[in-house]
Amino acid sequence: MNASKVTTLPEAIGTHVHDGATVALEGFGHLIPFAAAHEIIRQGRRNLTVCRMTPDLLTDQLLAAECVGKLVASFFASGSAGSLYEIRRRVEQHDPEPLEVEEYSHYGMYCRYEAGAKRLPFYPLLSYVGSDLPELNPRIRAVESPYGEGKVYVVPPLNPDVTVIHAQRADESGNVQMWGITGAQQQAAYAASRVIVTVEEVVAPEVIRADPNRTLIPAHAVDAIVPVPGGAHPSYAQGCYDRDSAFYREWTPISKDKEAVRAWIKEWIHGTVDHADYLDRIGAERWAGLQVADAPSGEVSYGRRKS
Amino acid sequence: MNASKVTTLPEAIGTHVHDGATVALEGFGHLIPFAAAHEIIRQGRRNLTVCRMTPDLLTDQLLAAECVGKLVASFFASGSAGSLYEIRRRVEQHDPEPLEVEEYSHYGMYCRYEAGAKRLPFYPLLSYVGSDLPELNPRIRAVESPYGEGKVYVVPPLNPDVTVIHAQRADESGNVQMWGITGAQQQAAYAASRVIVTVEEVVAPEVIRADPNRTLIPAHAVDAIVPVPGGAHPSYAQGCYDRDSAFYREWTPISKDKEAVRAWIKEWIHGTVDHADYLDRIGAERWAGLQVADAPSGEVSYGRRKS
Amino acid sequence: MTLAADNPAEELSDLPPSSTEFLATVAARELAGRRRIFAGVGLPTLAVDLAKRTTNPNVELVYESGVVGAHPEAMAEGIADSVLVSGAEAMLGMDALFGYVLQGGNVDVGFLGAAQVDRVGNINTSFIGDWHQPTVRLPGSGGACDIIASAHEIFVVLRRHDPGALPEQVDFVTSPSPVRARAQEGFHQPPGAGVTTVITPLGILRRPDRFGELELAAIHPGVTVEQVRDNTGWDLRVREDLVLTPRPRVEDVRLLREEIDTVRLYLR
Amino acid sequence: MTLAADNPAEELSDLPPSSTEFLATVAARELAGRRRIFAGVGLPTLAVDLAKRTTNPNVELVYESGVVGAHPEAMAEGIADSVLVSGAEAMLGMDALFGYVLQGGNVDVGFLGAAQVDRVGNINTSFIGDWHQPTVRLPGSGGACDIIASAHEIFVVLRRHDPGALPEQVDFVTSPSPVRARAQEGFHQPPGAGVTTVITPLGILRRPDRFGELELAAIHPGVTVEQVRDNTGWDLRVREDLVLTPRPRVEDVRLLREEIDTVRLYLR
Repeated sequence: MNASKVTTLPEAIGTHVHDGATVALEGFGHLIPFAAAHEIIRQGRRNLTVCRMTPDLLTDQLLAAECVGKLVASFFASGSAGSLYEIRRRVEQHDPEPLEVEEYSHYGMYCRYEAGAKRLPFYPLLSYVGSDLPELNPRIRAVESPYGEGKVYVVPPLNPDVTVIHAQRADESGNVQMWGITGAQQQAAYAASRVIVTVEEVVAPEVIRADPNRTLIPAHAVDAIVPVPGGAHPSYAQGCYDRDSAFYREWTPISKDKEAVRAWIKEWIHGTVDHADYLDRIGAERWAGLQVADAPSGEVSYGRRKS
Repeated sequence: MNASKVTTLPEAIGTHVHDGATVALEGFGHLIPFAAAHEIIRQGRRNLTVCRMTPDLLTDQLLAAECVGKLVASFFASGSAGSLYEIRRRVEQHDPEPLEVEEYSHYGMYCRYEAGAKRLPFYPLLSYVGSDLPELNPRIRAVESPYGEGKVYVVPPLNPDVTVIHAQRADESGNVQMWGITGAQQQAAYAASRVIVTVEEVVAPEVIRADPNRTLIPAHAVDAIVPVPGGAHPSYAQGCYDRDSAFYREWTPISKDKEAVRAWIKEWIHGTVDHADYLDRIGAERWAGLQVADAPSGEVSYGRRKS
Repeated sequence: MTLAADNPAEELSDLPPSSTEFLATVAARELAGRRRIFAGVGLPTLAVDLAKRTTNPNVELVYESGVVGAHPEAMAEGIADSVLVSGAEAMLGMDALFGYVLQGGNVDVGFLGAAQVDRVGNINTSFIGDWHQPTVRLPGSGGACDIIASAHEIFVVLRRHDPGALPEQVDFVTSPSPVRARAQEGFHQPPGAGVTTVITPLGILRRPDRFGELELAAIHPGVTVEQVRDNTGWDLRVREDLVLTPRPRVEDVRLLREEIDTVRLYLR
Repeated sequence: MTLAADNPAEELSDLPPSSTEFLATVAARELAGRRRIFAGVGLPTLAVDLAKRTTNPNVELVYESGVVGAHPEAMAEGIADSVLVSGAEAMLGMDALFGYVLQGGNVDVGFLGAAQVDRVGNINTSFIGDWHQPTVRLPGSGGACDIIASAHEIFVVLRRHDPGALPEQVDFVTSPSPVRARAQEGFHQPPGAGVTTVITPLGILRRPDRFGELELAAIHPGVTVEQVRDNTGWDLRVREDLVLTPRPRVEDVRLLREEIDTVRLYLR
């Protein structure tokens, strides 16, 4: 077994996330790395280029906390919960200043991670023909097929300095398993120079190795494993706890009011020492309401050669 | 639930595999669809373009049975078991006639399926710079990066008329689950117009739906599900039975002798009515020697919302 | 109401056509007979749930989050809801979902919301006003620009019907019509037919073919053709076979209110 | 043999350098200190197993079949053996293995067999003789042409050392040296350093840098420099710091025979 990569969140963020860095925080509706983002806010990082397919209210929070210099993304709202007003204030009113945005479609953004993970100079897709997006974002370019079918659009690789994700479990050497919606996490991890993974649970290597097809990110791609139970709240971890949909709904009026967002950051992030403290303040009753019933996957056998 | 796609092997091959078709038979060392290939031989298909990353002795058999007009592949030997002499006779001595071969590296061949599944006109990779393979195979071409990093090689899509694979299990509507080495099966399936999947076991939909992340090929990509226990012999099915390595070793002297191969085809394929008959002739004792001990994966929970 | 006497399930509601419930029931009827539907964020999630319970029990629901063949036990509050995952037939990676399922040509209908749709079916979900300092920053493409390229056809549902939502030309083409794609010469043309159906609070617009323009195909109860034309940003053609949209069944409304959107997330 | 008196485990064997066991033990020593090894078909599979048990217990074994971090309970009979899968740390799809692990730059050593290696480290595993009707149809690239592009360096083991196996130029360049890649102007140059080490039955050849040529760095016991030069297809340079290959330990040979290749699949 390799050396343990288990560390604390302050240590992991302090070591790997620097001012001015390009940071991918991925998790498509599911396993959004909120605890890690909050620690970035606590540590007062500045001028980050934040990459996220769906910025979600995590990005609203990072923006309000003045951590972000640029946003690379493909959807500027929060699923069912509607607008992200901190983003809208920055873009519509340049309040407090304009926000630099580099914008793609979901698949285009995904393909940027894919190209990054594969060290390809570009990645082709069938989208964008006739769209204004290539004019808005000149990083979307065209390539002629050498087989005679005309041009297709391509996107360039995205290679974050650090990718931060949350997962259900990992072993201490850093083999990461997740299930449910897995988004762009594997690609964003392989594309990055450094990878921080917060997990619901650190498990024994035997648990991981009993089901190797469940490993999405092998240890060699991971730099830090941080046990942070509940680390995706208010998003969710399939099989562990559900999305705090009320929290998302409550965010809308907060987000609409510039001062309210800042007060929220002050109280809930700077006012808590860590994620355990944050969850304490969320309260046991609210947390209990997010618990889910067991729905077991069933087992398969990998077999062992008889000697 | 959708209508059942469960059928018999003679019916599936008869309906979907026609003379002159481009047929991908995938399975990378694992889950090689031998039973289906044998049925193709039994039905006397001619002039097939066979696509397989690792032709393995399955292709030696299809060649000797005169089913194959062309081979698209990336490795012309049989792993640890050495040369495939039917291929060598065709290529080295044009005996009984030359074999048309379209040759790639493994990743190049994989990328052809990838482009096929994604309906992309080409797919880039970092291989081939300085290799003679692009001169040998002019379908490997170059594209200039629009981001200024020079040219990279690309391969064209591969869209088989039919892809044939073997898997551990599926439900009757065609959701296919497999574990262990999964090779290019998902890509080859999505790239094809028709897909035949032989399986060790047809299971209830509830078994599949208890672990949706284990589904590699959803029902919408599948045309026929055929229960064929032991259908990968002499290759293996992880957790079900092991590789018949002795069979592979025994193949070498058979393969070396042109007449011996033909006698083998006559006895073991034309001389058996179906795969169950073939396995009967393999014998219970030999089959027992391929059995593996249980090695359970463990379970995870997907969770259920409490109402 | 004579039909209702014969079959109480067919009793018809008196919902206003502008209501979310009305739009959802119209959409569910439009989805009848379609096999594989890629449902976008918002009202489409509600409409496909209703369709699966009524007009199209065998429909296969696909979501950009990677869910294929969803069997949710409760209404999904968004396309990444855990209830779409538990019990699904497959959870695919994003590459497989966008690359193989969608771009591979396996989606029959992409069902999207939008802020603006124009005469030839270009969709804007990005900006109202100037791109560089817009009046409204909309959500952007998400998967929409990818879906329109490869889904066989696109349904759009609009919550408003006025010249702002249905302009002659959208402020920004997020997701292009094949009409506009064709104008980009030398490009590999994506296979999708683009927007074929737009459901609005006033009626249903359809594009008769890949390179055609939207025409009025149905008007909702109590709406006049003139009212629709006045509220559309171009000189809207009216089909000769124009029909009146049937009213939603009371049972559909009950399902929406009492079994599907019990938290009234979509039904505002 | 004085060392052996102090430490029986260090007792040295009298294996002939041409034997598979000798080659495997030399290879295992070369693999010491390397973190992540992509092992090819054949003798490399045997050598990495020995390395994991002796020189490099923490080595991470990667196979093109998708296995990452293998912990086999028995010797693998090939790169797709079920024993590599059971208990592995990860089973990745082929795209992740070739695309992210390999092409992404995460492999330290690609360890390959070959039929021919030439002066600058081009590898031939495709054809002996004319491509169109070859004397011998070899296995072809498999993953080799992909591995040489992206693994940090390549080790090759040859079962023969003669001008046929080590020609001035290979009959066919399956897997190109960076020397030959550089000659293809205008191409994005793949990051791999190419072949750095060739282990043969006579000695060890090394390329001192990315664009250099193979030089004799070690000779095996009982082999002379002249013998190596006479059996090499070009005027082979001899390094000033030429060393004598240490004999395999008796314990290594015992491991190979009694614990690893008990079925004598590789040890022929």
